[in-house]
Parts: sequence; structure tokens; C-alpha cells
Amino acid sequence: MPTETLAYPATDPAREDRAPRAITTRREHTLEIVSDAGEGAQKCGQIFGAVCARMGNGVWTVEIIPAEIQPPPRIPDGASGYRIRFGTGPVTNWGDETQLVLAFNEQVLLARHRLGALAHDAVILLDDCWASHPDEDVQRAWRDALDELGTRDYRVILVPMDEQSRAIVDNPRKGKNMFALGVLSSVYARDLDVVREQIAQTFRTKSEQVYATNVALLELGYRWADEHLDVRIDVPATAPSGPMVVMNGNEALGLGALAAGFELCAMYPITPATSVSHFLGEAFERFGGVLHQAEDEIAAAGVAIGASYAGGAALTVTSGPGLALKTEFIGLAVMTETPLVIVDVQRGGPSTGLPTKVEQSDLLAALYGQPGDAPKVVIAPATIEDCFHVMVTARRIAETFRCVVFVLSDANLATGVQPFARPTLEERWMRSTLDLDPVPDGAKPFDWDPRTGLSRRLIPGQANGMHTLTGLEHDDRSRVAYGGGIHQHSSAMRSRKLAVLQSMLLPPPVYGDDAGDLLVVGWGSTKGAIEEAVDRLRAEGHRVSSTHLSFLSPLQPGLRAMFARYRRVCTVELNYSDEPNDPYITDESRRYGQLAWMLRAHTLVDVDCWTRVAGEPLRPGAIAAAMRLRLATLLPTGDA
Amino acid sequence: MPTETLAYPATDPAREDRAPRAITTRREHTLEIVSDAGEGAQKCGQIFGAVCARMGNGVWTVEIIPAEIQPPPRIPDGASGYRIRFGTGPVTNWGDETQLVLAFNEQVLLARHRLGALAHDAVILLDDCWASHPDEDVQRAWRDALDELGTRDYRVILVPMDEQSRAIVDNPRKGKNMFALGVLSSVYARDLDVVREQIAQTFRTKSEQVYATNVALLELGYRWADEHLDVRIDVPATAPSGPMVVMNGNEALGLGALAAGFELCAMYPITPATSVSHFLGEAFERFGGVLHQAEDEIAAAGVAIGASYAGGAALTVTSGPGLALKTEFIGLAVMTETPLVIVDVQRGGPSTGLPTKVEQSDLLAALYGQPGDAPKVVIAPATIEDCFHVMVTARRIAETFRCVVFVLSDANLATGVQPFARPTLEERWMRSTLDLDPVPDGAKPFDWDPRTGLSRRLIPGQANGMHTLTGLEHDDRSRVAYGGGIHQHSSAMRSRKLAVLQSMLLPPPVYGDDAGDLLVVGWGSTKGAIEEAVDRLRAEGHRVSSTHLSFLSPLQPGLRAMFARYRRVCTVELNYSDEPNDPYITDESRRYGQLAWMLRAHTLVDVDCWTRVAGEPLRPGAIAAAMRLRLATLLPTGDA
Amino acid sequence: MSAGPVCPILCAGADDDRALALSDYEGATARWCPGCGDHSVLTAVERLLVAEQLAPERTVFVSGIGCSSRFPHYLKTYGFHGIHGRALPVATGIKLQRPELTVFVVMGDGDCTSIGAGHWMHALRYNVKMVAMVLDNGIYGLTKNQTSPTTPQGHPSNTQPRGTYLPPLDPIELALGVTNASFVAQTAEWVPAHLFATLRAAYHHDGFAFVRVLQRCPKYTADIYQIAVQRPEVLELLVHDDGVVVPELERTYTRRLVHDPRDLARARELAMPGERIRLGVFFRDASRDRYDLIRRATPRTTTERLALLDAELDAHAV
Amino acid sequence: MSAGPVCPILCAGADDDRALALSDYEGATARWCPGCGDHSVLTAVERLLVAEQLAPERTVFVSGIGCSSRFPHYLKTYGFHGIHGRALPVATGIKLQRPELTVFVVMGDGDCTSIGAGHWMHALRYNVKMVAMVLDNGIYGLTKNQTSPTTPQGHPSNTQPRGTYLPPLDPIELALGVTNASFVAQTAEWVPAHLFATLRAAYHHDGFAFVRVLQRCPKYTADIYQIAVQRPEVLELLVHDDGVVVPELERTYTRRLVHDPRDLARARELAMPGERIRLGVFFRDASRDRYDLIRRATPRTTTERLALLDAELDAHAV
Ligand SMILES: Cc1ncc(C[n+]2csc(CCOP(=O)(O)OP(=O)(O)O)c2C)c(N)n1
Ligand SMILES: Cc1ncc(C[n+]2csc(CCOP(=O)(O)OP(=O)(O)O)c2C)c(N)n1
Ligand code: SF4
Ligand code: SF4
Ligand SMILES: [Mg+2]
Ligand SMILES: [Mg+2]
Repeated sequence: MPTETLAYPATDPAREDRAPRAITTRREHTLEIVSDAGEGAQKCGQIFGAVCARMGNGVWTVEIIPAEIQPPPRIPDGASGYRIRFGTGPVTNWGDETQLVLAFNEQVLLARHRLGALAHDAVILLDDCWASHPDEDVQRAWRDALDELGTRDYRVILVPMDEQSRAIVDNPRKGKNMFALGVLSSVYARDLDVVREQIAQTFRTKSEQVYATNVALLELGYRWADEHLDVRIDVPATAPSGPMVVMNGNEALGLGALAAGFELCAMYPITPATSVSHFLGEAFERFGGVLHQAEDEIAAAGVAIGASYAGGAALTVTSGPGLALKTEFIGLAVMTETPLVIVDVQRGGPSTGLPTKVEQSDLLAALYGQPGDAPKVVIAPATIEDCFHVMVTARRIAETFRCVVFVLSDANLATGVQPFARPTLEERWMRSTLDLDPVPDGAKPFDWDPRTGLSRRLIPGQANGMHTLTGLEHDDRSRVAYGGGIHQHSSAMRSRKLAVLQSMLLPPPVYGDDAGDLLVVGWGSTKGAIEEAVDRLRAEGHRVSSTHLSFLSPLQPGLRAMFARYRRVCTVELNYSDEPNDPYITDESRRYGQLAWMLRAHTLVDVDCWTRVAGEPLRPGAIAAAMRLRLATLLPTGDA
Repeated sequence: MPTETLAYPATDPAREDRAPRAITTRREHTLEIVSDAGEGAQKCGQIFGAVCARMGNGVWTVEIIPAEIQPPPRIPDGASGYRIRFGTGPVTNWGDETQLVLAFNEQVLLARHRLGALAHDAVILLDDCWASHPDEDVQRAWRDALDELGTRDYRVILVPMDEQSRAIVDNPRKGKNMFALGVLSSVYARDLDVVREQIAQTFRTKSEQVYATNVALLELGYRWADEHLDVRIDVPATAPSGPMVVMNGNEALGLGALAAGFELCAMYPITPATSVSHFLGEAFERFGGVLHQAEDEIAAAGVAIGASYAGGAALTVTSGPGLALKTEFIGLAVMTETPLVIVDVQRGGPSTGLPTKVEQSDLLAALYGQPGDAPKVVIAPATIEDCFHVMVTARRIAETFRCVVFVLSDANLATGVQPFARPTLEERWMRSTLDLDPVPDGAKPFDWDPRTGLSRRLIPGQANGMHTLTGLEHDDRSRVAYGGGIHQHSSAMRSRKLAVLQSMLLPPPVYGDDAGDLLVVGWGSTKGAIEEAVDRLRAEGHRVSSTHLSFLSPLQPGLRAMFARYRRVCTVELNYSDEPNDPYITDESRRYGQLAWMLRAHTLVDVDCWTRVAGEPLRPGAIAAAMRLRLATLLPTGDA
Repeated sequence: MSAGPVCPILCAGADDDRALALSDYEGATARWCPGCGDHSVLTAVERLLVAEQLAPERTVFVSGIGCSSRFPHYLKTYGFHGIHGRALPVATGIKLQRPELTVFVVMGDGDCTSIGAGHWMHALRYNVKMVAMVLDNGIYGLTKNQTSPTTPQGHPSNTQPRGTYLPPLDPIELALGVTNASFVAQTAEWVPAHLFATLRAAYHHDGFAFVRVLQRCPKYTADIYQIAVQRPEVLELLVHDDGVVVPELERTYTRRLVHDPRDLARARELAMPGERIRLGVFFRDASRDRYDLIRRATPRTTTERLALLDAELDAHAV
Repeated sequence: MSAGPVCPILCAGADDDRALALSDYEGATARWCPGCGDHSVLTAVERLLVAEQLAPERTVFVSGIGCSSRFPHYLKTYGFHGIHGRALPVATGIKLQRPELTVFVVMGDGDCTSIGAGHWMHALRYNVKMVAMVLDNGIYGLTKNQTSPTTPQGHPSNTQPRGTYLPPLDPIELALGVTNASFVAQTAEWVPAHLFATLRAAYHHDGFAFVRVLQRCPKYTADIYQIAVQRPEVLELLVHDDGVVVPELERTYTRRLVHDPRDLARARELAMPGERIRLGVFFRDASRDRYDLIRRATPRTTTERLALLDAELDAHAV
């Protein structure tokens, strides 16, 4: 059926004339708010998301970022907004299509429509001021847009956002968003007191006046919706078990770094990693640490290595192009066994690529980027909560094993916001390992335990510990040396540490049955979407499970045995792989997803992969669909 | 039996009193000449090697390089020299231990002895001037050294090199080496006319006087040896089939670059790649090209990319640390599909590592160094002859496929000298592809053939071709674009080219039977040593074959099928891998050789590896020994 | 190397009888913020292209990454939008290979003076003919408000929230310290006539012409050039026949100083920080060594090269 | 950050009653070529360590890669022999983390002015307290004779066989062009007394002290300083109480010029190329902003940090 467009009654009817609003109840629901940049849809969305969290809903929000810094008004490219998925239980990913969208103009709405972001039967709340706009072109654009939207089953409801807001503010561009918040609060029956609190909290630095105006707009929107809309959606909440905090992944990485006792972060600005350093720059002023913006990423790595060599807990934060520049210094850290934590908030590549878009394609570069053999640890947080705790793990491993630890986050975690259990802090996480006690004369700077490759580092300030670290090959006294088996031995010592770490790890847990037709393997930010897809497939009766790797180097033990219990193993990744049916692509020419490639070498199991580089997170529905196809090709059989 | 030390008769006996010299005939033989740096052992060795080549012997020579630029005299670390392996047939590698060594002093000799470079029964010709040296310490050092050498079965023959040379030059340090050349010419019955020619050729830039003195010393040494030595070794030559040239691998790369029509080489000095640019710097002055020494390796890559973008044939030459710095620019070349040839003369790593020592551990960095998906071509010359021809292949692929081509050579090829068939030059190799004809209006800068991903590039100067290349993701018009499947498609187009190239390749040839117990797989400079090892094992009756990969990306087709015909597959590589029996090393924790790792993922065959990072080339004997062990673990069975 | 029809010492005007109009140079519509100074620079550059009738197909704009580096997309010439901080090596490679092409480089202040500092210094020294502009808004724009080396001390940013720690680096002073630099000028995007005149002088200079363009960023550093924009007397124009002279500005910009761009010592004094912002050509010496001319390879035919190669092989013959 | 016992503004002399002798500082035997100027620098530095009684365990020598960068191995202090061109960022990291450590940086001319140029410029600007020496032999030594930015024009090398193409970069002129640079000096390794005095002044300077040491490389550039070594009158000593004054040299080095290191304009003039080589402190201003002092973080106890962190979590509480 064609999209139906409702005009709202011109004059307010007395409430009793109207049919009572039918209430739809949903266990989870996705809505978004889109506007031109600067009209505040993002703020509106942030507040709405926070309100849902406070009311006990599971929430996952995602920013909708325009391509330019300040795009002209009313162009699809300029769409700026916020996507909120909330539910009765925890929400672990951004979901599939949007079920309801509130748009400030029809052009930004078109952008979302064209990207396929909207469900075929989505409800659209659209500001109608453009229909009657003085400018002829605007009116035409409006008509064309509605025609284009007409090709779907959307339900478009026109809302006089602009007109109504004028009752309170002269420039609706600066008020609409609070009116919109009111409309949504009514549609989703949000507790207005909570909303008001959140507004107060959001604008705490602003004047009382600002607060008053915003609340007035909120209530106006709420009332208007109550009186004119027949849409009411209920997403019951379940009171959370314990205290919760809500933040995005980059804030979580930053807080985690503070909790882990990092004292220095050297970086060079790069999207989408920069906001971690924005957070630390502000926080370190109070926590007593240093955020150093270096002249480039090479220097940033060098400063972090210098600080770590001097006994501090140091990290560097970057993304693709910056990681590329750190390549040489990372090799030096490995060779000198200087602890170093590198946070890589992954974006689309190669080269400058897609700066604001999510991707998981730095895995192999993290592992193999260095010329020569440079063993290092690579871990990946899968949730925003992980982003906090991974920093503690990273520091502990880096210092215990005198090694480089990569933390691979991505743009999805960086900007996604989600509530999680408030971490209980531990004092030992922060403790400095700086030890300036003298060491016995002749103490060796690389006093390797021949079994484990572990050794205690000597730090400037320690009497008798004097030595010169070098990126040239060296013996246990750090003397430059090549021959006589020294290179072979030193290489073994640097490599052995990974085997030792692996021996301390547990196999990753299986989500679902521990045997079956298909095992889906993932890493990083895709966990929520994969597990939701698995749930759906299992609900359909498929024998599907998944496992998610938090350690990529060393890999967790038991994978070979685990994989053997499934008829088929397939990774799901946010990176590029050749499609099996494309021209020239054969068993021998196909280039696999990055994790799939590693797992094939590691397990010798014919690990398949389904990967996409759409510049956006994976949708559970898309994963489920892809896995259904894989399952369809399996011959029916009793057991696996 | 203990080392026997012969003093030569104090006075010249009339020849007839002496027993006629027993002549040993060998099909291949290895000797070396060692001295302090600056005493000219290298020159002596170079001439001797060239003479052998001219006389029709197969030859492989290797430099012995001191650790410092100008080490003090008479210290083991200062050993500088030349190792010559020559034979009746072609010689493909440096062989095993040295059978005869001529040393200018006992300290440099000790260095070779301690490194295990000398055969247990090696013949040693040693200058004896130190025995009677005025300095007490020197005499003591001499005695201690002879004692240390006495622990082996060496046959030490004292030679009055210093004393004899004084008859012609005042400073024997500057003449000994030609006397030594004479001694060796006698021992190996070299044709003195050829030796004189080679001396003339070597010192062509020097005065007539220099030539005369050198020849006098040569003849003196020859005569002395004739009269006093009972050692005579014959290595019959076979006249070469066609015209031959002799050079080291870096010269071959340089000549190859000229033959391939390269016009610009941008580099930054780094061992062991620098000599390629030294050669080109001089040659380009005549050939009409530019060697640009940039401010760093990053700029070198940028200049090469700029020149290539402008339509020229450009390359950059580097080694490990320099490669690390080029990481980001290489990603840009991949993203913009700008042809770029990168020659990486591999050395020991990680980090600054072992600058002068051979290693094959940049394979994974070349393949996976870039953040994001950056498909590129990687090829590796296996012989010095390959070094010449690989440059022609590299340019053709880079331009045809608009891609980055890595040429992975190493320090072994760089300094090894070997005669090979003189290449027949082809004019088309050199032709410039620069085409400045106008293109039809609206021609697309990335007019990808959707099947192959191939497209024709537009070069500045072409009317109507104007466009802006970008390292951001882009559509076929090179407009910055992320969404709507563009990133997925562009990524596929960049990747597809590798599949297309693979479809044009043949499976690598098998050396030996095409089925058996063990298949040894190698790449790069180890070919000669591996095949020699295979020969020995086959001679012992083992069912062993080998194959050598010249393409590492894309891999040549047919590997899976080939591997299936052997009971066991094992790579032999000059890079690091964990030893299966070391502590904590299990099937799951073992880190494999770089090629082995790739082949495991590619073929799903349980490819084993034997790798070493001794800082020197592999010896055929060591390879054979390691493979024997692998064979021993195979259960006996009729067929494979 | 390919021999272009046009001598690299001269400037490469279109060698045909096309009459090129503004529309012949216009690319995609510029997507900078409203009021962004980059728009003015684009306008001035387009004016220059028309004035000099540069053949679009023989003109290349090379840039790094940043708001300013979007520049080439907005023109209909050849363009190379490379990586952050590395525009200059790419431009150098282009000129070494194809001297007849006209090359412009557009960088941001972070692009040029922070991550690109090493290349910048060496490009000044190589003195390869091209026009290199740094659009200096004293901030990292594209990445949203981080301190750059030229950010005024005390100006708060996202990475130095309590105010930028160090005094700003003066690109002019630094450029004047580089041996063999041959053209160093400063102009302001909000004085179009001066901007145009300076770019034109740079374009006609026989060597590497470095131009610092003071550029407003209403988004993040609206304040920093405000006074200068409002009060013309804050600006002082360096005038000289060998530099730039813009008569029509004389009424508005009354502060003028005659400065002979050949006088390096004086140039350095004038570049020292003071209450006044000086616009004009600080230094210019067309007689400095040009790497691109020194390195100009005499082109060889394939046949010649084959012959030479045969000789090489002979030298290595056994 | 760890609070060291010693105030970072003062120099970190040994705070105990050890009497440290030369032998307390000697490391592995130096392996430079005979006659290499690096030997003289090592000697002067050892003298300084003794003279100042620096605690070996609280002194760090940081270097890049090159002949000169082998330096730290030949001392018995802490050392960090890093990667080519990147000694300065490492040294900066050390000082930001541990202000109480005394840091010396040893670089080669290629190391510092070619591949390390960007870091060099920015280190001068950060003005973090350390002594940074460039041992300038005008060539790439370790890699065996390639042109460096400071190689004299015309001097043939393996990469520029017909003679180096460009005039040499003058590190002093460049350093003097960097905003916020606070100490710029030049000395020569073959004038030990001057070398020692200059290093001592550099060590006592409150900020980043850049010292260019002219260094002979008998192996590849034996010629370039020959005249200066043979004819003392080629050298001109800049003398001033605020710079270096070495009475014992006055007989040999008769050319002396009184120069007040606070006068930047004059310093730049004196740095301009001429027939004379000037040794001494060109510029010095201890009042320039020091990044390490500005950034000095007030140390917080774990308990304090835990409390702050709890507050942070409260701010994010649902
Ligand atoms: C290697 C690398 N590091 C960092 C970035 C992120 N980045 C893009 S533009 C930019 C700086 C922008 O500032 P500026 O150069 O002054 O240009 P503007 O945007 O102000 O015009 C940075 C840090 C990148 N793209 N690549
Ligand atoms: C990234 C990198 N590029 C290149 C090299 C090779 N390399 C080692 S030292 C050196 C330059 C040496 O010259 P200089 O810095 O002047 O020091 P010197 O040897 O003359 O003391 C070079 C290019 C390297 N080790 N690392
Ligand atoms: S952020 Fe600043 S520099 Fe960038 S486009 Fe906007 S105004 Fe211009
Ligand atoms: S090569 Fe030159 S710089 Fe290097 S050690 Fe020898 S003399 Fe010194
Ligand atoms: Mg800027
Ligand atoms: Mg040097």
C-alpha cells in the first residue's frame, strides 16, 4: 500500500472527539532524529537516549555525522542526527532499520531513506514548514521528496514543529529540537520529570533562562503530540540489577586509561580516535597526567616509548593513517622490550580512506606491520564496557611481559553509547610500577628466563643498572651483537612471551550449543549484532552458535578443538574479502577476511567468512540472512 | 689428529729435491681470504672470483664485512674478506664450510674459526710475520691463537707474505693482497694471463706503475707458492654455453631497472639497499634519469609516487626500517592505483636489527603492513640473474595493473656475485608509456572493467582528463564517496586485480619428482641452497623434491594440488619461527615462518617450516640435515 | 625524462589560442563552512588561473589532508589530494618528472608546519619551481579544533583546553632561516587584492615560492584575526617593485613599508613578532640554485639507452 | 608523575657524597675510525660528567642511528640508542615523565637535519630542558658516504657522484629561525677547550640547548674542515660572559668577537654564510617558555585519583 500522508487537523479538536491512542508495545525499538547540522537533533537524541537509560531501558545510540564540518542547510549530505535503539532488556548493537524517524526537513530525511536506513513501513514525523515555504525551489524540492518517499510504505505524519516552536523562540532552528524531544517523549511515554532532570544536567553550564525555554518547548511538544498523534509506542523497562553508567566507547577507553593508572598519553589528532585524547586532555589536568599532542604520530610514539622507558605508564592513541606512521617505532619497542600500549580506533581504509566510518581492517597491520619478526599482543574490546576494562588488562600485560599491546577498538564503539554496570575500581590497577631501588652490580637489562623469555627491566635512576638500550640486535647485556646464535636466541625470547601468555588464557566461551551446523566467529565491536543474529537463527531452529575472540595475538587456546565440533565455521567481520562468486575469484585466488585468514593458518580448518565494508556497523538481520544462505548449502544430516 | 703446523724450509731448496705436488681434483670448492679492513683481501678475492668466472668456472662469492667502518687492526671483529665458492658446473649458493682459508693475521682467522665458518680439516695459509713480532703481546696473541686452532684438525701452513712482499713494496699492508692472489693462483692453477688481464681491468683507473707493482707481487706470490707449497687443487671448468656477465645482486637490480626503462629512483640511504642507488646515481647521469636522495624514506616514497602519477616509471629502494616509514604512502599508492615499484633489500630485523645481515622477514610486512585492505603484488628474485629480469616484470605489472609491486631481494643476493647468461635486451622493455593524447570529455579516472578491476589511468597533460586523485575512498570519477556500496565496490576493484594476475600465472615448477615423501618450499635467495640440499638427499635415496615461489602475492596457482602429492610439506626460510620442542611451544602457540603461515591459510595443508636467523645465508648441508630429521619421523610406506 | 614543450624556467601558459574563462577552472562546489577563508583563496586562485590563462590539463594542484586540502577538488585542473603533511614530496616528484607542468601546493598549518615540517624545510631548500601556500587558520580545522603550531598562545583547543601552551611558531621566520629558500611571502585572505597580487608574484617566481596565507576559520578561531580584519592599521604592507605593490589598497592600508626583498637580514628583522602583522614579500632571490634545473636530465632515446646498457653489460662481461 | 628528588630547573648533580671519577663513566671501548672527531666529543663529555659529578644512574644519553649515535654505548650511564632521526621525541618523553633525569641527546647531521628535521624543529620550540648535540661531519658516515644536508656544495658522494648539488643547510641559521628556541651554539671538536666550555654552558642552560659540533670524518670528508683545523684564523670566537669565554684559547684564536647572545637579530647576521666559521653561543634566552615546566603535572596519590575517578563515574551515572 502507498505511503499515507496525514495532515494534522488545522485547529485543535477537543480531546474527547478523538479516538483514544492505540498503544503498541515492543520489546525493542529503533528511532532516529535527523536535522541539518547545528539544529540540535544530536542533543535531542542524546537526551532522549539518556532518559531511556535512566528509566531502565537497555539503550544503544549512534551518531549520524554529516560529511562536512558545516554543510549548507537542507542537503542530504548534511544529515546530522542521532539513532536510538532501546529495549526492555540490554541492547547490544544498533539493530536493523529504523522504525520511527523524526526529521527537521525532507532533504535530510531523503538521505536516510536513500541509505536504506528506514524500515519499509517506518513512521515518519516531518516538519511541514517547507511545504508552504516562500522559496519556490524549496516547495518543489519538498514535493519531489514526498513523491520519492511515496514509493515506500512509510507512514508520513506532518508536524508543525517550526510554527509551534515560534510560540516560544524567535528562531526555531534553535528550539525545534526541544519541541521534538517533547513530541518523542509523548510518543514513547517518557517520564517528563526524568526528561526535565536530564535537560537540567545537559545544560548545567548554561543559564537558568536557557533551561526554562527548553523545558517550555519540551512541554509544548509533549502536549501537541498528546493532542494530535495517534502513535504511541511502549517499550517496557526492567529495573537494572545494580548501579549503571552510560558513555561512549572513547570515553570508556579514556576512563579505563585513568583507572589503569596511565600517566602519559602521546597522540596526534585523528578521527575517530581524537575524542579519547580530548577526554584525557581535560581529565589529566585533574588526575595529574600529561596529554602530549606531538608534531606527528611518529613523535607521539617516540614520546610514549621514552616515557615508558623512564618508568611511566604510557600509551598512544591513533587510527589507520597514524598507525601506519608508528610502524617503525613499534618495531623499536618490540626490539627493546619497552612496554607500550597502542589504542587503534579503527576506521575505513586503506590510506585516508573513510575517516568517520567503522571498519575492522587493521588487524593484520597490527600483527604484521613491522619488517622483521615483531611479536606483540593484540586485544579487542567487544562492548563499550570492555573499552573500560581492556585498558587495565593492556597495561598489566605490557608491563608484565615487557611488550607492545595493541587495543583495537573502532568507530562503532567510539561513538556508540550504552549503559553498563558501574565498574568497581581497584586501587592496584593504578599503582605505579616505578622502582628505583639499586640493583646488584652487573644486573642484566635482558635477564631472560630461558623458559619464558620474561625479564625484569631496569629503569633510569636505578643504581648499577646502567646500560644502553638499542634497536640493533643485542645480547642479554644489551650489547650490540649479531652472530654466534645471539639473534636466534633473542628472537626466541621475544617470541616465547606470546606462548607463555597463551598458556594463561582460557578458550573463548561459546554462545549457544557447543556443537552444531555452523559456528560464527567474530572479534571486536560486532559481538552484539552477531549474537542477536544467532538468537534469531536459533529461534528459527538452526543449529548455530558463535564465539567471539578478545585476544587476536596470541589467539586463545582450544580453537581447533572447538571448530571441529561444527560442520562449518564462518567469520563475520567488518573488513574486505572477495565474494566467492565474483569473476576470477576461485578457491585459490579468494582473499579472506583478516581474522578468517589467521584462523585458517592457525586451525587448518576451512574457515569461511562473510564480511562487509559498507562504512557502517553490521546489522543483525543482514548477518542472519548471510548465515541462512551458508546453512542452506549444508546437506541435511542428523548430527555434526 | 691434531692440527699440523708446517714451517716452510728456511732457504729455497732446488725444485728437484722436492716431492712433486699432489693434485687434488674437486667438482666444487670453497676458499676465503681474510684480513684487517683496508688490507685488500676483498679486492684480492674479487679478482680471484672474476678470474674463475672468466676461466669458465661456476662461481658464487660473498663479502665478509667487519662490524665497524674502520676497526682497529688485528681484532676478530675486524675480519674483512671474501669467500669464493667455485665449481665445474654452475654454483648457486655460498655452500657449507670453507675448505681453504688464506689469512693475513691470526686474529681475523680466529673470527672465522669461532663462527664455525671453516671445515674441520680446512687448509689454512697464514702470514707468519706475527710470530716474530717485536710487540710481546702480539707474539702472545699469536701463540694463544695457534693453540686455540690446535683444537681442530686444520692444516696450518705458514706463509711469509709480509716478508716476501717487502721485496717489492715498503708497506706490505698495501701489497700483501696481490702476493696472496699469486699464492692462490698457484694453488688453484689459475691462468696468469687471465689474472693479469683482470688486474688491469680492476685498476684501469690507476697508474701504469700501480699495475706493474701489483703484477710483480702477483708473480712473486705465484713463484713462491710453486716452490714451497705441496697443496694443489684443481677445479676443472666447463666452457659456458653463451656469453656471460658477472655482478652482484644489487648491480643486477640496478641494471635491470635501466633495462626496464625506469627514469626516476627516489631513495634514502640504507644498508644493504644503498649500493643499488649508488649504481643508479652514477648510471642515470648517462642514461638520462634522476636518482633523488630524499630527506627521508617517507619523502622518497612520495617523490616516486609523484613522478609515477606524472607518467614516469619510478621506483624506490629501501630496507626494513625504511620500508616501515613508507607504510602510509604505500597505502596511498594502492588507494589511488598509482603504479609504484618498491625494492626491499631485506636485512635482519626487527627495528634497526642487523643492518648488514641477510634475512627474509619482511614478507608479511610487505603484504599486510598497511592499515585497511591494501592488495598489492609481491615478487622475489631467487638468483642474481633474477634480480636483473625481475625489474622488467615489476614495471610491466605495476603499469598494467595500476598497482604497487614489491620486489623482495635480500643481503645475500645484494652482495653475492655470480656469473649468468648475458641478457638479450629488448627495446619494448624501456618504452615509456607516457601518453598525452586528449581523452574524450568525461573520461573516468577509474574506469574500472567490472570484471577485472583494470582501468586506464589519466595523466596530467591529457586534455579533458582532469580529475583529483584522493586517498579518501572514491567513486569511478575519483569523487570522495563512502556510502551506497561505493566502498565495497572500489575495494573489490582493487582486490580483483590480484585474482586476474593469478589467472595469468603458471604453477611453480617442481625440482625433483612431482610426488614423494617431502616437498621443500622456498622463496627468494635460498633457492640455490635448497636445491643443492635436495640433490644430496635424493642422492641418498630420499623421495624429496622442492619448489620455489617467485610470486608471493598473488600466490601461483596449483599449490594445493601440488602439496597433496607429498606426505609432508615444509618451508625453508631465513626468518624466525618457534622451534616445536621449545618450552611452551605447542601446536597452538607455535609461530611459523612467514611463508609457511601464508601457505597454511592458503592451502589448509599442515605446512611445517624450518627456519633460521643466524645472520648468514643457509647452508645446503644444514638444510639437508634438518630435512633428514623431518624424513626420519615419517612412517615408512610404499608410496605417497 | 619526458621533454615538455614549455621551458620550465618560464611559466607554462596555455600554448594554444583557447580563451579560458572562470568556468573552465571550476570544479565541484566548495564545501567549506560559510565565511571560511578558504573560499576567498579559491576565488583568488581562480582569478590567477584565468589571468595567466593556464592550461587546465597542464596544471596540477597538490594538497595534503585538512579542510584546506580539499582545495583541488574544487578546481577543474589535475589534482592530487594526498596524505596529511606530505604534499610537498609528491609535488617534487611531479616536477622532477614533468618540469613543464605548473604545480601549486595547498597545505594547512598543521599539514605544513607540524606533521609536514621536515618536508617543508627541505622543499624550501630544494627550491624546485612551484607555488606552495599554507592556509594558516591557526588551528586543526578538519579534525575539529586541536592546537596547531601556529595557534596563538592561550587560545583554548580540544587538546589544550586550558589554552595553548607555547607561543605560536612563525612560519615566515622559520622559512627565512632555511638556506637556499628563494621566495617567502605573507598575505591575508581577507585582503583579496593583496592575496591575488602575492600569488601572482609567487607564480612568476623562478623557484619555490612559499606563501603563508592568513586564513579565517569562523568555526574555531573566529577571534584570532578579528582585530586585523576590523582595524586595517594593524596590518603593515611591505611594498617594493621586486615584491608586491597594490595601489588600490593604499587608501585603506595606510601603513606601508618599503622593503627590498633581497635584503635577508632586514627581512628577518621585519619577521620578528611585534604588534603589527606584515603582509608582502619578505624575501626573494631568483638567483638561488634550483634543484629541478640542476637535476634536469638530458633525455635519451630508447636506442641511446640500449647502446649504453650494452656497454654496461660489456663492463660486466666475463 | 613520579616526583624526583631534584628540582628540574636546577641541574641534577649527584646528591650523595660519591666522588665520581672518569672510570665511573667509561663504557665499552669506542669503535670509531682512528682520528674520528667523535672520539674528541666523547672525551669532552666525559670531562663534563666528572666536572659536574653527574650521577650515572640519573643521566641518560639518547641517540638516533649513525656513527655518532653509537655514543651512549661508550659511556656507563643509562642510554637509549633508538632509531634514525628520532632521538628527540624519545628524549622528550623521558623528560616529561622524569624531569629529574639529566638528558643528553647525540645526533648525526643526517639524523638531525634530514630525516629528523621535523622533530628537531619542534624540539627547539618545545624548549624542554636537555642538551642536544649534532655531531656534524657533513656526510652520512655509517652508511658510507652519502650526501647529507650539510655536505658542502660540490663535494662528491656516493649518491651525488658529480658533487653535492645544493649549498649546505646551515643548522645554526635554521635553529635561530625557530620561535621559542632558547639556546643555539656552535663549537668544533678539534678545539677541546671550546667544546668543553660550550657543552658546560649548554648543560647549565635552563631549557633546550642545541649545540652544533663541527666534527671531522677522516674517512669521507677529511677535506671539509682541514683549512679550519690548520689555520686558526679561519675561526672566529663569539665571546660574552653570558655565552662562553675560554681564556686559554686566546693566544691561538686571535679572531674574537664580543656578541651578546640575547641579541637575536645580530645572532642571525653572524650566522649568515661567510668566509669565517664562528664558534660560540649565538643565542641564549633562559626566559623562554619551557614546555616541560608548563606541563609539569601535580602528582596525585592513588587515593586522590580513585576519588576523582569515582566522581567521573558519578558524572556518567545513569
Ligand atoms: C597521518 C594522519 N594523521 C592525522 C590525520 C588527521 N588529520 C586530518 S587533517 C588534520 C589537520 C588539519 O589541520 P590543518 O592542517 O591546519 O588543516 P585545516 O583543516 O585547518 O585546513 C589532521 C590531524 C590524518 N588524516 N592523517
Ligand atoms: C629509517 C632509517 N633509514 C636509514 C637508515 C640507515 N642509516 C643509518 S645511519 C644513517 C645516516 C648517518 O649519517 P649521520 O646521521 O650524519 O650520522 P654519522 O654516521 O655521519 O655520524 C642512515 C641513513 C636507518 N638506519 N634507518
Ligand atoms: S572548520 Fe574552519 S577551516 Fe574548516 S571549513 Fe570550517 S571554517 Fe573553514
Ligand atoms: S666513518 Fe667518519 S664519522 Fe664514522 S667513525 Fe669513521 S671517521 Fe668517524
Ligand atoms: Mg589549520
Ligand atoms: Mg654525519
